[in-house]
Amino acid sequence: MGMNPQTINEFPVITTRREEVIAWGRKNSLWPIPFGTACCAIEFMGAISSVFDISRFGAELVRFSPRQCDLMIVAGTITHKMAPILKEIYDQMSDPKWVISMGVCASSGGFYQNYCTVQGIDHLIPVDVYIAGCPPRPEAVFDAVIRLQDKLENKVEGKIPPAQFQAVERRFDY
Amino acid sequence: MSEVMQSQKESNSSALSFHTQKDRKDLVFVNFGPSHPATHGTLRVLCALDGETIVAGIPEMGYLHRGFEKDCEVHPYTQCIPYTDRLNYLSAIMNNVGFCKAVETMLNVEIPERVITIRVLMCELNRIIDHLVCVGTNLVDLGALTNFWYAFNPRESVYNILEKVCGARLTSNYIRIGGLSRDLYPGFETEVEAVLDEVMVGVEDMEKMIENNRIFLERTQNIGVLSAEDAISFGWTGPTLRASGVESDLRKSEPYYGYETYDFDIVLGSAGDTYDRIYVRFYEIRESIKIIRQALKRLKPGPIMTADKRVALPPKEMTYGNIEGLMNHFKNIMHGILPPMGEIYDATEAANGELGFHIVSDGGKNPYRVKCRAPSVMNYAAYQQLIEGGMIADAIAILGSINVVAGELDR
Amino acid sequence: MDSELLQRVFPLFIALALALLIPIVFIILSRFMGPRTNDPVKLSAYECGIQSKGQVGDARHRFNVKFYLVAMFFLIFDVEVLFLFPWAVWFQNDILYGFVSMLGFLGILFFGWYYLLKRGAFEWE
Amino acid sequence: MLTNTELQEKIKSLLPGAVIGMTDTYGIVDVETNQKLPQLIQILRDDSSLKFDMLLDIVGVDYSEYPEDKPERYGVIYHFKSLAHGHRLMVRIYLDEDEPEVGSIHDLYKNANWLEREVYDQYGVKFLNHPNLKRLLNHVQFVGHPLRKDYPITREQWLTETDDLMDEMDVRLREKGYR
Repeated sequence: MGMNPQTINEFPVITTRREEVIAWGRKNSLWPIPFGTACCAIEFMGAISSVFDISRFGAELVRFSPRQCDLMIVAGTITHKMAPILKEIYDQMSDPKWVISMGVCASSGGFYQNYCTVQGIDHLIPVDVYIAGCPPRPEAVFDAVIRLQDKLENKVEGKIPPAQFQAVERRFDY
Repeated sequence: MSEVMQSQKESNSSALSFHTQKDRKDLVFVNFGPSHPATHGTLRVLCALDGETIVAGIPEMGYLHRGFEKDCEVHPYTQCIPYTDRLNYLSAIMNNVGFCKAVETMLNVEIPERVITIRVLMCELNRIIDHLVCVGTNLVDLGALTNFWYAFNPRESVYNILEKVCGARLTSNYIRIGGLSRDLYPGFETEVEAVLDEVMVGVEDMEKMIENNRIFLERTQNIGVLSAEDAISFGWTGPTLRASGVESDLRKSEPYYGYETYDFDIVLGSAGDTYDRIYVRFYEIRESIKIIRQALKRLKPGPIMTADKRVALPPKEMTYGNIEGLMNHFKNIMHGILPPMGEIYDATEAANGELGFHIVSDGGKNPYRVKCRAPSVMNYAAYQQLIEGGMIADAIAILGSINVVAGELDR
Repeated sequence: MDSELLQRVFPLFIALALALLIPIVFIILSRFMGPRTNDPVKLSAYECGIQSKGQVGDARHRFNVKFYLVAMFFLIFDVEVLFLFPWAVWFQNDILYGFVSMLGFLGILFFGWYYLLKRGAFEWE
Repeated sequence: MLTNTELQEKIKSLLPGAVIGMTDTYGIVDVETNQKLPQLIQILRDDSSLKFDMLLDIVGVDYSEYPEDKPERYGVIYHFKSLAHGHRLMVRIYLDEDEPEVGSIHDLYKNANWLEREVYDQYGVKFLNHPNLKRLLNHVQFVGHPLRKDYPITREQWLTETDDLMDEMDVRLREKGYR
């Protein structure tokens, strides 16, 4: 955003690049589709309610149709019976789309290491931000939304770990 | 004149209903599916719709089957308690109490007076927030969005208390076998009093909103009616059964933890429709507030863990003081709690109904088999009979009123 | 079109132009700027997450006639309310004439409404 | 409210040959029966002095690794409660290993349909003349019965395509008179 204070009062114009304007527009209107299945969904409802208000970050309207959303918040355990449904809805979302994996169960299967729980939704869909906690406090959900907003604007110095720490593409061994 | 009009109405309504013989091609098949605002994320019904009325509905469950019973078989008893938190995650402490009470009965452990009072108090507090979430989301599904905040604001203040007491808002993991994990913080009583008034304000606001709101009355009165015999045959317990007019409450019929000494009464509905199920919950919140006020008066200082050596860890000075304390501490930690070999079925009155635990113990550290009798399974089993013949908008109202919590439904 | 009349009507043309311009600009902008991937799964019908392989019905069916009738009733009475707006604006100039004329208009439609009520067209069963 | 001892005598005399053993587990009468289970439960429900009108739960147990040896490998335990009189009852039956099957009681209690499907899903116990014995909790492409002791806990099985439930829908529509 080229905006030097001297010239601002003569001719109030801000010079910027197209991507930054688009990123600024997207950042403040991330409409979430709450893919809530378990306890994290109840905590996400707490995050939506007026005490902790997620609409302070632009994620106001909770839509339930994938066509009108650009941010999918997977809140709760994803079991093997739910996996194709999650994949289907993620595919049906309109671009550009991001995914926040809320809670340990969605991020890594949590303490359900058994025959019927997907050990982390990154087996199914690319995830942008993970939130730890079972269930995470609403402030943790807002931190994830802010972190996603920074990622949107590529202002990610120091927040995203360097390449060698990033998750290697997982191989299924079933 | 009226007969003519009446007969015309019959012919008129038959003229209006276009398809005389039933034909499958006129049905629209719709998935009222797992990811839908009204199905709380994990319930699915395949509906055959003729216009707006549901002709046939096939409910499906199992989308949140997380293997609770298999996990309990590979964890010692104390480590099973966090799993029970996630059964009915709207009222987590009630599941802990249900599980720990079953194990304590098996071990025949004597728990101190203060622990019993705190357990009753915490169970009633959890019953309030369970009913608040159920009624709040049910009214949101009917379109009354403001009730969501009337219900959730007092609930947040209850969560503040729960977080101060046991460290977590939702999954409290507060009860241990033989007692509690930590004592109440000082100033607990005054804060609970303030929160109870806040809950009453929220409940009255909600009731003022819906009491003579014609849309609400039209959409809930005699919608999803279940007669008393059907409710019993479906195994319904709790507020849904009491809404059908059957007086059955474990706290009265098989009292535990001194419930017979508290004075509260059972709330009964009459018609067994969605309206009754919502209002039974409103009045049960008032009964729970009465119980909490009486329990607060009975709170006396005392130990929060039983003195029974098989279950409780010895106090720290004993552990570091002498060898017996150290051995006892070591044995409890390493070998865990060893209930005698045998089977038990123990039930408590949870928010949705009778929450029973059938535990098979083989004398070892891990439970051999734990089966949780979840009231939501019975509520959802009746869903097919409730929605067929009604409109799809009624199906949403009915689903909200039977309060199916996916955690305990699919275990 | 003398200039005085043009003067009064000109804001209307501006509003009309804006109303047409803004959607067209947005459609063109989103066509160029928005990323777009049209794979078959994305374009399939949204069935709450279930892969609908065509056997889940589409809406091209013979429907009960009551839906069509209700739409007709709504249309009639909505247009009736529509005519009330200009009348309400003009109503102050000549109260007696305005009242009597609207009474006639509403009266006719009232008979239609009463006939439908008695005919039982509003019962939704 | 019959006491447990009266309850035991009453049940013994109900259906000769149906009751094998009678114990008392933590205050609840525990009746062991053989394959005459549906008839016994029918009587238990309709008998005026017993009137067990509520089926609380059906629990499957795999006794293969149980230290105390049981007559057969699989146990199915029915929990009953009488709302009128307030007493409770456990009816249990042991089923052998290779093809465990028992008569279905879905026509006596309305929730038995789903509870039996769950026991079939988790343990593979077949319920004879059950209208729709399908998996309830696990997905349709799941192979094996997970709660058996020999099923390893971490063996995951992926689902590629959700069940479209049209087979159940056809049956239901035919019941409703749609061709």
